[in-house]
Amino acid sequence: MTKTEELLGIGETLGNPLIDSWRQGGGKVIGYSCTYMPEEIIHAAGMMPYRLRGTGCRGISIADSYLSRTSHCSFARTVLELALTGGYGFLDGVVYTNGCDHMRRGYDNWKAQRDRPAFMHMLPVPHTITDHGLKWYEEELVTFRGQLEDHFGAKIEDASLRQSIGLYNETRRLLKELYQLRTEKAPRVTGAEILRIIVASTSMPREKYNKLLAEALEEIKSREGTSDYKSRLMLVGSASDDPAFVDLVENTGGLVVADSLCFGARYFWDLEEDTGDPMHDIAVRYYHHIPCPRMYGEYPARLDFVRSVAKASDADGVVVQTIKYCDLHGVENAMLDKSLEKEGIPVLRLEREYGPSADMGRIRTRVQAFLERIGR
Amino acid sequence: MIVAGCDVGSLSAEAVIMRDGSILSSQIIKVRPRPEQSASEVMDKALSEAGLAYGDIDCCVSTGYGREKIPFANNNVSEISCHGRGAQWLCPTVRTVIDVGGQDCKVVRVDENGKLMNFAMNDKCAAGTGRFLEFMAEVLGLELEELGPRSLSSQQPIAITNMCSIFAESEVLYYRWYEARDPVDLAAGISRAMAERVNALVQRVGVEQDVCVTGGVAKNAGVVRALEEMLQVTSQALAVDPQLVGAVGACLFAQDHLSKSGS
Amino acid sequence: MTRAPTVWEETAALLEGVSVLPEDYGAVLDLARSLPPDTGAMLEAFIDPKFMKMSLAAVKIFGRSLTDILQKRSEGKKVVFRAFNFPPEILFAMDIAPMCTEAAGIIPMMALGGERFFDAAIEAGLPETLCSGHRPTVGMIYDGREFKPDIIINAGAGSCDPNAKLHEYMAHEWGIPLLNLDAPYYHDERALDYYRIEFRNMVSQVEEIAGVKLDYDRLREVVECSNQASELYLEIHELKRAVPFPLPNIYSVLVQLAKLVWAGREETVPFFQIARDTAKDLVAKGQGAFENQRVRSLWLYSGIYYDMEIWRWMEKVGMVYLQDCFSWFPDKIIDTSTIDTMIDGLAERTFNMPMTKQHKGSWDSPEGWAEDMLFLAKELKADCTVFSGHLACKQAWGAYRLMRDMFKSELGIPSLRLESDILDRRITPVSVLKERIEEFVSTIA
Amino acid sequence: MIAAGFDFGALAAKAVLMKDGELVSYGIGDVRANPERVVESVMEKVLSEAGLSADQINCAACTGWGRRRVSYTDKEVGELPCLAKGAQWLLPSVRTVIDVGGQNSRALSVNDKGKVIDYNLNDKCAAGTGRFFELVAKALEVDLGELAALAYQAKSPAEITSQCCVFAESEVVALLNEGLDLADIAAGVHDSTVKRLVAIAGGISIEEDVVMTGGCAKNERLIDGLERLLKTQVVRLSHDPQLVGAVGAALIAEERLRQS
Repeated sequence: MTKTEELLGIGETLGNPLIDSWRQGGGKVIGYSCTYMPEEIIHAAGMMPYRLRGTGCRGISIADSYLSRTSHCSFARTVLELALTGGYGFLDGVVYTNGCDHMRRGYDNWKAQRDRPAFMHMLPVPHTITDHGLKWYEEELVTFRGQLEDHFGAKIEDASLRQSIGLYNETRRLLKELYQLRTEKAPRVTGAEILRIIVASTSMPREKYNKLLAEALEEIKSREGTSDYKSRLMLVGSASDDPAFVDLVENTGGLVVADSLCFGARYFWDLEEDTGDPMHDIAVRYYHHIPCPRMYGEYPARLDFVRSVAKASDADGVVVQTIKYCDLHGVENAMLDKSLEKEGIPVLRLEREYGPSADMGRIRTRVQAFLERIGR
Repeated sequence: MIVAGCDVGSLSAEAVIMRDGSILSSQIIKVRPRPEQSASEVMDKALSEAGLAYGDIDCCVSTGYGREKIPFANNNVSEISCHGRGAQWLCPTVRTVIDVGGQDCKVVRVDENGKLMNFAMNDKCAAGTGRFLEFMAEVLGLELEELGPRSLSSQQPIAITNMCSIFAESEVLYYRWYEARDPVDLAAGISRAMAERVNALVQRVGVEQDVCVTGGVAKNAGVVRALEEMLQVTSQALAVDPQLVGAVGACLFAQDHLSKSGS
Repeated sequence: MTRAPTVWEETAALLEGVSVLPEDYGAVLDLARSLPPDTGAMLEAFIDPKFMKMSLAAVKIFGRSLTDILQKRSEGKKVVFRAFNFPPEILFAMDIAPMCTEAAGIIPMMALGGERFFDAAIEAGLPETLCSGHRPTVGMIYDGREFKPDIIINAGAGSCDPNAKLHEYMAHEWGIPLLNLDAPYYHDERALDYYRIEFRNMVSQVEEIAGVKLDYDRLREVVECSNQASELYLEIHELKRAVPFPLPNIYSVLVQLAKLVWAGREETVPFFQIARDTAKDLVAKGQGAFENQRVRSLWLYSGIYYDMEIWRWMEKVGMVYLQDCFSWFPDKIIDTSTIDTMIDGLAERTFNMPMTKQHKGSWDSPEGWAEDMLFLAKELKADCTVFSGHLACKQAWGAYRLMRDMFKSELGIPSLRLESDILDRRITPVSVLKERIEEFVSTIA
Repeated sequence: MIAAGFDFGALAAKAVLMKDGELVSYGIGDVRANPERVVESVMEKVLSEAGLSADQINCAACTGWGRRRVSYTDKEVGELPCLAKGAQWLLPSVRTVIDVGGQNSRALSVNDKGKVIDYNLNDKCAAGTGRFFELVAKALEVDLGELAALAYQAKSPAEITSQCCVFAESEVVALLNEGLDLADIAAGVHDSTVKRLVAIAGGISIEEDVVMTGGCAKNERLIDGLERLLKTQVVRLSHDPQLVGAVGAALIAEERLRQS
C-alpha cells in the first residue's frame, strides 16, 4: 500500500486503529465540532483532537426524538445519533462551539443524557468581528484551557502551546502545497482525495499525520496530472465530511479543483503567528480565519475568498450546496449565487441531505446538467 | 442519418426516431420495473412503427432518470438539457421550458440555439409534480386525464392547503365525501395548488418569453391555465405530444454527436 | 393624478379608521362585512367584543406606528428596519423611524389578505426553510410595493441564525448599512458588559450614518414613558396569577404590539391602563375573562398568528392562554438620572428581550429558556404547556424535547407539540391545529 | 347492554359491538373503496353477525379522522382516549401504546385506569405510517400482506433514506433497478419505519407492558424490529390490533351511559 492510499483510508470509518492504539497507550481523545475550536490547545495538553463527523451512521432514530426531522439539518442529527448510540465511545471529552443553532442544540441534548462523556465543554464564539469580540474569544480560550487542565489534571505550558502552533502550521503548509496540485491545468489530485486527506487530519495523532502527509505529498507530486474531466468546479457550502458526495460530482465529469468548506480550505488556509504570546496568537488566528457564514457582516470577505480562489484555480463554475434546513449556508448560497452569476461565474445551487443516500440520482442529474451548461 | 432518443422517467418511457431532422416515429409507455426493460420495450415499438431495426440507428442518446442503464444508447444527456433543447427545436421562439414530470419539476432556460443557460429543479418534496396530480385524481375518482378539463368550469376553486401529497390526499377526500364539495371546484383547487408550487420554481430562474410547458402535466389544461395566469404568459403549443420533448431533445443531441464524430 | 396607496399607507389608514370606531361591536361587524373577507376576518378576530376598549387601543398602536413612520419618512428622516427583539426607544430619541420588520410585513398581509409576499421572497432565491417572519416585508420590497430602509439593525446575533442571516442578506442585496449587535452565549455581568459596548457602538454608528444626534431630553421622555408601560405590564402580570384568568387570550398578542412595535411611545400607556383596570376589576369580582376555563396553558415559544380567530376559539374549547415566551418582558425600571444610566438601561432591556434572552445560550443556562418558562408555569399556575412548533425556529425545536421532559419531571404537567408555520397558513391547515388542541384539552382536562 | 364503537380512520373504518362487556362482533371496511357508505356497510355486517338490529344498541360512540360523519351516534370521542381505553381493556397491565395507523403514528403513556398521561405524534410527514407501506408495496408490485414475510428472508437489509413517502416509492424502485434483492428492500422499508417509530416513541418514557395497535400492528416484522431497537418486549394482543380504537369507543360510550 502506498502512503497516499494509507492516508486516504484513515477517515473512511468513524474510528480507526490509530485512535485505538493512541488510547491503548493511555492517550486521551477530545471530540470537537467546528473550525473555531483551536486544536492546538488540546494538543498542547497531550491529547488528541478529533473532529466530530457522521461517517458510517445507518439511519437516524434516537436523535430524531430530540432534534426534529422537519427542521434540523441531517448532519447535526447524524452526529447526535452517533453520540446517543455509542458511536463516539472512543472520546474522553467533547467540546462544541455555538457554530450554528443546530449544532449547539445538539450539544444541549447530548449533555442532558445521563450517559455522556465526563468532560463536556461549550466554547462560545462571538458572531461578529470586533476588538472586544477578540478579547471575549481569547478569554473563552483561557477558560477552556483551564477546564481541560482541571478535568484531566494536565498542565498546558506556553512552551507546549508554541510547539503545537509550529506543528499545526506545518500541517497547514503541507496542505496548502497539496492544494496547489489540484489547481494545476492537469491536476495531480482530485477533490475527493483532498477531502479524504483533510478528514484524516482530524482523526489521528498530528505528528504521525504530518509525516504521512509529507510522504504522500511526494508520491502525489510524482503522479501524472489528469485532463480527463469535462469542467473544473469549486465546491462551497455546508459542512461536508462525506467524500461520496465529491465522488459523485467527480464521477459525473466535474473535477473539484477548489473549495471553501470547513472540511477544506477554511480549515487550513490561515497560518498562525508566533509572537511569544501563544494564547493570543491562537485567538487571533482562529477568530480571524476565513469566516464561516455564521460570522455576520462578513459576507464581503467570504465572497472575496470564493472569487479569488475560483479565479486562481481557473474554475469553470461553482457548486454551492446546502444541507436542507441549514439557514446559514442556505442564505449565504442565495447571495453567492447572485453575486457570482452577476460576475459571469456560473453557479449550481444544490439542496441535499447529509450522508449516503438514494437521493444521489437526483443530484447527479443536476450536476450533469450543470456540466452540460458550462461545458466548453 | 437516423438517430434515436430514449427517455426513461419514473412513470413513463418515451422513444423518438428521427431521420435527417424529421420525426419518423414516437412511442410512450408506462414504465416497467427496470429501466432497461422499459427502454427496450418502448424502443422496440418505435422501431417497428418506423419499420426499422436496431442496426439502422446511427446514434442513440438516452435521457431521464434511467438514462445510465440503457444498453443500446451510445451516450446519455441529462433530461434538463434534453427538454430545453427539444422544446426550443419544436418551437424556436421558446426560451423558458417548464417541465413537470412524474416526480420532478424543472424549469429550463435556453438560448436561441437550444443551449442550456440556467435551470432549477424541485428538491426533496413531491408537491408540484405529476405524482401529486395522480394522487388527487385517484381520490376524486377521476381519470388523470379528466382532472384538467373538469377543473376549467369551476367558479369557486377550493384552496388545498396541504403541500404534502399524502396529507393533501386525505384533505381532498374529506372535502369530497364528508363535506360533499363539488369535484369541479376541488379539481380547480388542486390545479391551483399545483401551479403555485411550479410557479415558485419558475421564479427562481425567472421567465423569458416564449414559454412552453412540457411533460405529462402539460396535458392538464387546468394546471397550464392556472400557471399561465400566474406568469401572465401564454404557453406555446408544441407540434408533438409534450411528453415526447425529452426524447426529441435526445435525438438532437444524437445528431450533434454524429456530426461531431463525423467531422 | 394621485398614485395608489402603498401597502403600509393602506394598512395605516384602515387601522386608524378602526381605532376610532365607537365602542359598539355592531359597528365593527358592519365594517368587517364591508371589507374583503380576509381583512374582515382579521378585524373580527383582533377585536374582542367583550374587551373592545382594550382591543381598539392596541389596534390604534399599530395604525399609529405606521402613520408616524410614513410621516417621518416624508419629512426626510431615516427609517430603520429592526427585528421585534430590538426595542425602539433609543431610535425615537434620535428621531429615526423604527420599523419592526416582522410586524410591518405580517400585519398588513393579514389585513390585506393573501400570501403573495411570502412567496416573493422565496422566488428571489431565499431558502424555503427560512423563517417566514421577515419574508413578507422582503417580498413587498421585491414586488416594488414598499420602500427599502436606510439602516438595518440586528439586535440578537446569536439567538437565531435565520433572523440574523436574513438581515445580512437584506443589507447586501440592497446595499444598506447593517449594524449587528452580538448577543453573547451567556447571560451574566460579563456578557451584559459586552452587550453594552455593542449597544453604544450601535448608537454612535446610527448617529454617523443618519447624521443625527441622540437627543437627551427626548430620551428621558421616551424612557419615562417606557418605564410607565413596564410598571403597568408588571402589575398586570401579578393579576394574571388569578384563577379564573382575568384577561382574554388575545391579550398576549396585543401586548406584543405595545412592547415590540412601539415601546416608549405615549399610545401604549392607555392600552396598558385599560388592560390593568379590566383585569383588576375581574379579579376583584372573582370572575374570569371567559367562562369554562378548563386548562391553563403556558406556550413555551410563540403563539399562532395566521388565523387570528384561533385565539377566541381556544377560549371556546376551554383553553386559557396564560402567555408565551414572546410576551414575557421581565423589565427593570430604567434609572433616568443620567444619560449613561439610560443608555445602559436600554442596552440591558434589549439584552432581555424575548428570544435574545432565552435562546442565545444553552437551553438550561441561568435565566435562560428553561428557567424562565418554569418560573412562569409555577407563577401562573399552568397545568400544561404548548409548543407552537414554528418550523423555522431551529433553536427552539432543538430544545423542545428537553423542555417537555423537564416539565414532566419538575411539575408533572403534560406538553403538546404542534407543528406549524406560525404565520403561513398553508403549511399546516388551522383545522389540523384545532383538532390537535381539542384532542389535547379533552385528553388532559 | 349493547354498546357500539366506531373508529373511522383515513384508510379503514372499524366497528365493534359489545354485549355486557364482551366483544360480540366486529368489521373492517376500506374507506377509499366506498367512502360514502363504508360505515353503513360495516355496521350491517357487524349487526347481522351478532344477530342484532340497530335499535337494540343502547349506546354508541365514534372516534377517528372521519368521526363527525357517522350518523349512528352523536357521541364523538378523541382517538387517544379510545386507544388507551381499548388497549387497557384488552391488556390491563398496559402502560405504553404504540399506534401505527393509516396516516398517523403515535405513542401513548397510559395509567392503570386506561387514561392517557402523555403522548407524542408523528411529524408533518407520512413516512412511518400505513400509507407508506401501501405505496411501497404497490411500487414493488408485492401484496401488502406479503411484505413482512418477504422481509424475513432478507440477508442484508437495504437502506431507505428518502424522507418523503412519494420519493421513497421511487427510491425502492431505483434499488430494485440496481439489482438489489426484493427481500432486502422489504426489510429496509420495515427498518426505516421502525426508526421513525422509535423517534416518536422516544418522545415519551416507555414503560412495560408495551403494545402495538393499528393496522400496521399486524405486521410481525415491524414489531420485531421495534422490540430490537427499543430493547423492550411488545405484548401481542389477543384481538385484532386494528380494532383497539373502536373497542375503546364502545367502552367509553358504555361508561358515559352509566354515568348519565
